[in-house]
Amino acid sequence: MITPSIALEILVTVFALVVAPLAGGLLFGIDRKLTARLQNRIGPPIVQPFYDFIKLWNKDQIFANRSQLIYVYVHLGAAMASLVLLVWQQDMLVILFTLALGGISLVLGGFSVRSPYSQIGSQRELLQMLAYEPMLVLAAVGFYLVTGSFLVAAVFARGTPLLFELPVIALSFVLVLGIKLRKSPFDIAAAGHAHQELVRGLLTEYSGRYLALIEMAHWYELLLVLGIISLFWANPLVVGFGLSLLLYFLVILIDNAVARLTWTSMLKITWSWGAGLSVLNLAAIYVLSYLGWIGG
Amino acid sequence: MPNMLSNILGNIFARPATRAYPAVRRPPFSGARGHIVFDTKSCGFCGACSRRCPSAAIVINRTDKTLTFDPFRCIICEACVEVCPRKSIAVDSQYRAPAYVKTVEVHTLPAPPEEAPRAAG
Amino acid sequence: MSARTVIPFGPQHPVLPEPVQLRLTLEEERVVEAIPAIGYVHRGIEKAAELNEWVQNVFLVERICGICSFLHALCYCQGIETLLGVEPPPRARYLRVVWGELHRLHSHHLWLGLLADSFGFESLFMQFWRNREMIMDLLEMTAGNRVIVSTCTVGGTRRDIAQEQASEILRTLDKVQNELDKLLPVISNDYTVRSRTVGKGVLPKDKAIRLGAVGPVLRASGVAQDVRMIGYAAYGELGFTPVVEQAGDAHARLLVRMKETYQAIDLIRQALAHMPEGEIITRVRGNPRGRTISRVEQPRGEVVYYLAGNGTRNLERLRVRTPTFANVPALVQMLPGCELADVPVLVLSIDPCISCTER
Amino acid sequence: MNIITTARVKSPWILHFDTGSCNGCDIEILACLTPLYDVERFGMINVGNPKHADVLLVTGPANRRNARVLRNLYEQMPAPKVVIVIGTCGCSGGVFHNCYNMLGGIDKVIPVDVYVPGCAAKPEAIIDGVVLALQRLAERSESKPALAEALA
Amino acid sequence: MTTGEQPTSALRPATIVPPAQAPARIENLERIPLADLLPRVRAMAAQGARLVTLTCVDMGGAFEVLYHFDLDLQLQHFSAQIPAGDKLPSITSEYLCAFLVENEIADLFGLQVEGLPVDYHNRLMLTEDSSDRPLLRER
Amino acid sequence: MLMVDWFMATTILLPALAGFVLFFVGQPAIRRLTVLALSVILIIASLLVLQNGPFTYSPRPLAGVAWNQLLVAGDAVLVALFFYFGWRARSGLIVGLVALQAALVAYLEFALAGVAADNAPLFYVDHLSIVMALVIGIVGSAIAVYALHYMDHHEQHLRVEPSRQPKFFFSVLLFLGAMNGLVFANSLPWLFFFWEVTTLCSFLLIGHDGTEEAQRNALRALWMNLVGGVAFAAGMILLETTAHTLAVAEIAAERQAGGALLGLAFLVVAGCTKAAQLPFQSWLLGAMVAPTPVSALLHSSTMVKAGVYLIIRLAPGFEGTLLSPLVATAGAYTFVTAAALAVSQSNAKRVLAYSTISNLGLIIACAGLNSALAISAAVLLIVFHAVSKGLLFLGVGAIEQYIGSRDIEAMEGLLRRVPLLTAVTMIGILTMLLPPFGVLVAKWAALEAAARVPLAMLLLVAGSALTVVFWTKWMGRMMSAAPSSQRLHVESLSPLFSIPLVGLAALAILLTAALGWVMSGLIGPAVSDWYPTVGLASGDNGLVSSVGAFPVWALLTVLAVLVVVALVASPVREKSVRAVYACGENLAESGDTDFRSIGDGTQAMSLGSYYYVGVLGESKINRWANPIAIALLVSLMGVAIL
Ligand code: SF4
Ligand code: SF4
Ligand code: SF4
Ligand code: SF4
Ligand code: SF4
Ligand code: SF4
Ligand code: SF4
Ligand code: SF4
Repeated sequence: MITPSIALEILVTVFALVVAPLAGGLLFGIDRKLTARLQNRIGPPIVQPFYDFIKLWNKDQIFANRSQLIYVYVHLGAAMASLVLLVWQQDMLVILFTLALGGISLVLGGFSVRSPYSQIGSQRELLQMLAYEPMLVLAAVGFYLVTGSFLVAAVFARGTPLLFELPVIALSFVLVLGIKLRKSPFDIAAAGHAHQELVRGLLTEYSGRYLALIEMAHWYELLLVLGIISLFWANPLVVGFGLSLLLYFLVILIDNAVARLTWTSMLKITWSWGAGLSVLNLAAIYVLSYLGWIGG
Repeated sequence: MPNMLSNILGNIFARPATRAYPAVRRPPFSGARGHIVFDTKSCGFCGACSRRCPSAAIVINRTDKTLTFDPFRCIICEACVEVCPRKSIAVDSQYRAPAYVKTVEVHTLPAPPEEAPRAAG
Repeated sequence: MSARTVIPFGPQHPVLPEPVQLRLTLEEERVVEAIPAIGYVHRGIEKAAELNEWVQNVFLVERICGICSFLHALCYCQGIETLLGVEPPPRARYLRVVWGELHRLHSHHLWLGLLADSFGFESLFMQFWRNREMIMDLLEMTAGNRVIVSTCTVGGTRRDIAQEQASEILRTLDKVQNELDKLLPVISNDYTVRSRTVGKGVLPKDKAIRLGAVGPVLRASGVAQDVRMIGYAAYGELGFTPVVEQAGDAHARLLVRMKETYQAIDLIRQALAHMPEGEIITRVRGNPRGRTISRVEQPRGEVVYYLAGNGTRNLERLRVRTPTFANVPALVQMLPGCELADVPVLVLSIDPCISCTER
Repeated sequence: MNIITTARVKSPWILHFDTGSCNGCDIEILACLTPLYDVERFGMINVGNPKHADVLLVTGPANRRNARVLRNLYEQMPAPKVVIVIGTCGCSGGVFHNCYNMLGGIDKVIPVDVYVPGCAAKPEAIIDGVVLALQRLAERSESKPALAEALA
Repeated sequence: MTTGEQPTSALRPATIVPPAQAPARIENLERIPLADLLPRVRAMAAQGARLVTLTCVDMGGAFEVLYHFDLDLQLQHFSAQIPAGDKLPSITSEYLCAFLVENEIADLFGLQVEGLPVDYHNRLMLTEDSSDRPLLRER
Repeated sequence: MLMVDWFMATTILLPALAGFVLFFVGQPAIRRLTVLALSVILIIASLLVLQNGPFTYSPRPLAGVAWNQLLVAGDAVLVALFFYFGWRARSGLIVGLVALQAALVAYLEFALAGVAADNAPLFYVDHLSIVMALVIGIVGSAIAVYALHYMDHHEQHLRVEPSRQPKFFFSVLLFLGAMNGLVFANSLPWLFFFWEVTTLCSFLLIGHDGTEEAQRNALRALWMNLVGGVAFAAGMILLETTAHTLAVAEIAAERQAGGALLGLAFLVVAGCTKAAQLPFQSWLLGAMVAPTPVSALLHSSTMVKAGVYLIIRLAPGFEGTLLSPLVATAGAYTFVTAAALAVSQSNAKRVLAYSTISNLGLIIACAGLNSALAISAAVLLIVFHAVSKGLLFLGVGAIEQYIGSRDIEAMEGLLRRVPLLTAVTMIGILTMLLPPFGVLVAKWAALEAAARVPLAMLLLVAGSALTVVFWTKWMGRMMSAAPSSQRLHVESLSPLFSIPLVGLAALAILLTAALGWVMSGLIGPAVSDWYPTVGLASGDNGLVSSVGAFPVWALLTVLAVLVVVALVASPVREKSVRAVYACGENLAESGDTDFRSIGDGTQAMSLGSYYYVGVLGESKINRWANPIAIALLVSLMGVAIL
């Protein structure tokens, strides 16, 4: 039985699934344009990612291994699912788990081919997950400490923005975004567009349609992470979205201002500055809520 | 990072350095070595150019009075220009356009140059 | 313990602009052995130089490498001039310095960009290459071509630099220097740049000499050797001090080249300021006879030509030892122990030019 | 042009390979990627991996050892693809015509679509060459049989 | 900015190659018997000389191999003759860096080198279908 | 009443009895028949228990002898045996520990007369016991069946003559019986008796192969578990003297304090030894020398699960005390440290071992968190971990018999070589690694439960991330295969192998699909027996916790759809296969194992996995990890005194 509320839910879901890649692709287009401008170039048109996508989709399908293809679909599906979960205002941890499912799937895809570059890329992607996963989970814990629930719905139910209580955690998303978007200094597993020793790391053996699907998953993931950042100022959501775009811009800026670091530096930075400071932020909340200064 | 930041932020507000080629074409520098042109009217088919050419791009047939020039072999070094006793060879500052097929120019005494498909090899 | 990884690094690889293979043996990400496999660009130029007439060879040796092509021509011409016993006119010697240093300038810009690219600093790469275009314009303006300038010839130069061109050069160099000033702090101080280069691929002084390293690699290890010190062309008259660094690591090599860009600008300014008027070429007669060694300092270091003539239009033997050829053994020694991520940085730190290595 | 053709023309990803050049043309290709020429304006990026590339830019005459590498790379590129030879020596051997270790032009190893002469080919000429190649790509893309042939 | 110390004494007066009385020849070239090669090379190494390179010349029936060294920008050369069919002793025990050029000589001249640490088996520069021993003079 | 007798007979006595029979009967056919029959009986019995539970039960005296007197006799036999083993091995440590333990038990039994004084029922089968019985019955039987075939091959391989299998199956079956007894026992002394029987069985099984290493490791397992035994006995004495009861149900029913709390702390330490928590992990790792079914048994359904069972069982007794957060921290600490250690292992069984230790740490952490949600997570984890880990061990053991190695490095491309076994093993990993499978659901619940215990939460976060690393790279290793157009050749397995393997694999997936039923039918009641609220319940989409929700079915559906879509959508054309990128020097003929290199020669491409031994190696970590672990256990007791 389809009640109006379920109908609305379906409508919103479909809307999210359609709009997210469009917005994500566009944001990547803007990213490339902006990067070009930072480098004193004109850069590609903003819709360039879509040209790339359509072209890739229509290329001859080649692959090294059939099993590598399955993981692409799981990767994309997980990215979509985690976005839907976010739209449904579900459990933050489950959203992150689903995101991780997609990440693991991509890694497995890289491993499934006997290719040095994709395998080393996968090893490094694992390290990247090791770097950003804790920060994300800590953010979820932060949400919980402030709202008393892991459900995203609780964030919206709360009047005041989370940013006031969780400023450092919000900032740690610069690191998360940087890693997720494969930006310098953390583009160690498969650089976005700069070249590196791993060719294209774990994406080396994917081509054509499969690369396009991975690209699309990337768009969903971008929107997902931006969406999570928006939660730091959920009422009104526009402000949150502005905040997320601001962090996005910061990430692009950093990308152009630094060299790529090695995986050891990445782990050190993310665990000390990212996770470490996030923990301090959480500790502060523990103390404050213990003192009864903030509810939770 | 702060060191680079000032550079890239400066770029954002500056005009891109990009030349709008092909929309806007810069005129070549005077004296640019674009491509080689022959004036067969004055040529004596002496073969000096052919002997000097480091990439064997010119073939002179003295009996037929033909000069065969392979633009896809020429490295535009100007050696032939320098060596030609009759100043029959000159350099044009415009570079040669890319092509789908390689052709050779066959110059004969009175007729204008004609393009012929390049012999294999 | 994990199995060792043995992988091909090249010949086609995005961080290698030229085809060469390093067979890397890794333990996880640590390199335990790196053996080069070359021969992907070997053309046979030394033989072709015997088949060509010696006059034609100027154009051939220029194409041993398109990056410091002028300096190959210079080395060749100086050698032939020795064999023929001719001396180029003074103005030509100064012109040779100008073009030679313009080449160093563009080549170092090129390298600085590529190194930045090798450690993933794309915007830095872009800045250096943007600035490099100013120099490329100077080359095209003065020589008629951007990369293979073909201005050096036996007995002098083929083109002159007119007064207004000289002032254009000076104006442009001011701009180039201004841009370099902006990038110098990034090169020397930026945290990420330092973390990718400082202490990487350390080559101590005695090892550098023993391994036959040349050019910036040698100077970065604290050896004050630069063939320009012997004063060929007009260097003897211009005053010349080599740029030296002590650390012997990738960062030292970076600094040496960065500072040499300033040095090159300075030398061009001096050469233009002191350039005598007059002829640019001495007419040469006869054919080379006897044998000689000619040396020139290229952006990547010392290039050595062995020339032997027998009085005919064809040389008996032309042997070219290029700087990269000399630096490869140092690279092979540098790599073991580094991280896979450092491989591109270290490979680039010797500024490899495979095309001239293999000729 | 239909949307697929448009996308193909607007998104040429390049693989650059040197089979024995002097570097002259290679650095001009690199220059094309940098701010002054910025071919990313046309959606071009240097992917450095045959599996991702649509356009193969080859420089240099074909070195004997490298010919097999070139063949391998060409094989690994998914269709539709075009090959552009940059520089005189890749067109015909050029100044290296009498070098013993060279096979001559690239067309002796793999099929070539566009020849860009010049020693070194100027960045403008390289851009012209890519435009020409894209025209051919578009024609093939529009005429289905030709494309099918290319894909085969 | 970190600056290394910069020696200033390197400036020398202009030494343009003097107009030579043809035929030109190589200065500091010493012909040595092959047996002396390794000891002499060792002595150069002990002095801290840099090995510039080796040059092989086909003299028809024999090879001449020149060893070029550099000591503070001064060149010193040894020349040794190897009859065709004989083997050239490798100097990699003293100068490891010679492995490349020795392999190259083996490759291009077909002159066998003894004691190479990495032997490319005549496939450093050349490949199956390359011409064999291309740098030999046509006789 | 009759049924209850039957229950004790089938679940505890029958396995032990069958074990004794097999000890004396050497015929393989009889052995097979016995084990198969017993397996079926055990499974049916556990299902019957489920259907009839919960209940309490005290058996009538046996031929006039009170059961408690039998217990004293049993204890004496055990002590004698342990003493004999210690003496035979010239191990002063073991002899000392046995003596100490004997003294403590004697003090308890005679001086305090604790056993006799209790009027509480001997057995108390509540929902938690039922869950455990199901795990023992189903997973344990699967392992026993698998062992039938495995041991044949094993002895063939080692050329064991005459067969030592009678002894082996004696220990295995006795083990299963003892485990059932352990989980059903209400009286602590009885529990202790079964506890010590499992110690005995594990000792016999670890030393089974008789090699020097096996002997050494068996003795290590023995003394470490005897340490646990001593702690257990001491705990009982403390409880008897302060709480005046040794009935588990009574101890758990109220919050303990003072000496009783210290007693609980001792029991927790005992649990930690059995669960191989840091610093006692080495016995479990040493147990790897035993034939693989033993490892499977120890890791999935018996032995170590006894340790965590005890702690969960007693958890309500220390709820709200300072002991809780400390237990949570200690468990979480083992969780993260063992996960880190697993990353550095290339021996597949050691990876599994560390993963077990890590997961048990998580279970103990949940027990320490001590809320309804946390306990739900713990029980969930017990169930799902048992199935997946049992499957993994069986898979790895079978793989080892196939390829002759248990090294992960040697498993490269196994999916092509031994597709069925690898696929089954991979299901084991996937169900340990990926959401929305049960283990991950449990992890999710644990994280939500931990969010208010800062240190534990942090450790859990780090441990989860590390867990992803070691599973994924192992799995990647097995999948890594060169492009090939060859058809897969599926190996043929003996049904004695394929049934347990495929059965457990199916179970691992189906249990997740049936998570709602598992939750409401098994785990929910097990928790609500002891906690006022239900921490986790099945909702419309999946599970709902007090602070979040996990839409299990939605995700499971999505996953299934994706795999189907991928299979349908991907082209099969052979000509679509291309050699992998090897920088242009790929040698297509070699199927991507070689490339051209130095001097145009062929060079084998070799790819090693990463282990980060320099950072996470055992010698690096153990240096600081064990002292910290000891400090944590000491503070555990310290806190109890406070
Ligand atoms: S050198 Fe001049 S005159 Fe002689 S053939 Fe060539 S073009 Fe003609
Ligand atoms: S310009 Fe040079 S290459 Fe071209 S034809 Fe003349 S001599 Fe030959
Ligand atoms: S220079 Fe940089 S951008 Fe260009 S091919 Fe090399 S790595 Fe790629
Ligand atoms: S060193 Fe490099 S840049 Fe210089 S000439 Fe040789 S190949 Fe060219
Ligand atoms: S360093 Fe060598 S390979 Fe790289 S761009 Fe320069 S010349 Fe080419
Ligand atoms: S065409 Fe000329 S510049 Fe280009 S690679 Fe060949 S020789 Fe070099
Ligand atoms: S069936 Fe398989 S496992 Fe059993 S003995 Fe034969 S090979 Fe071994
Ligand atoms: S390889 Fe396996 S079957 Fe053989 S002895 Fe070892 S454990 Fe037993």
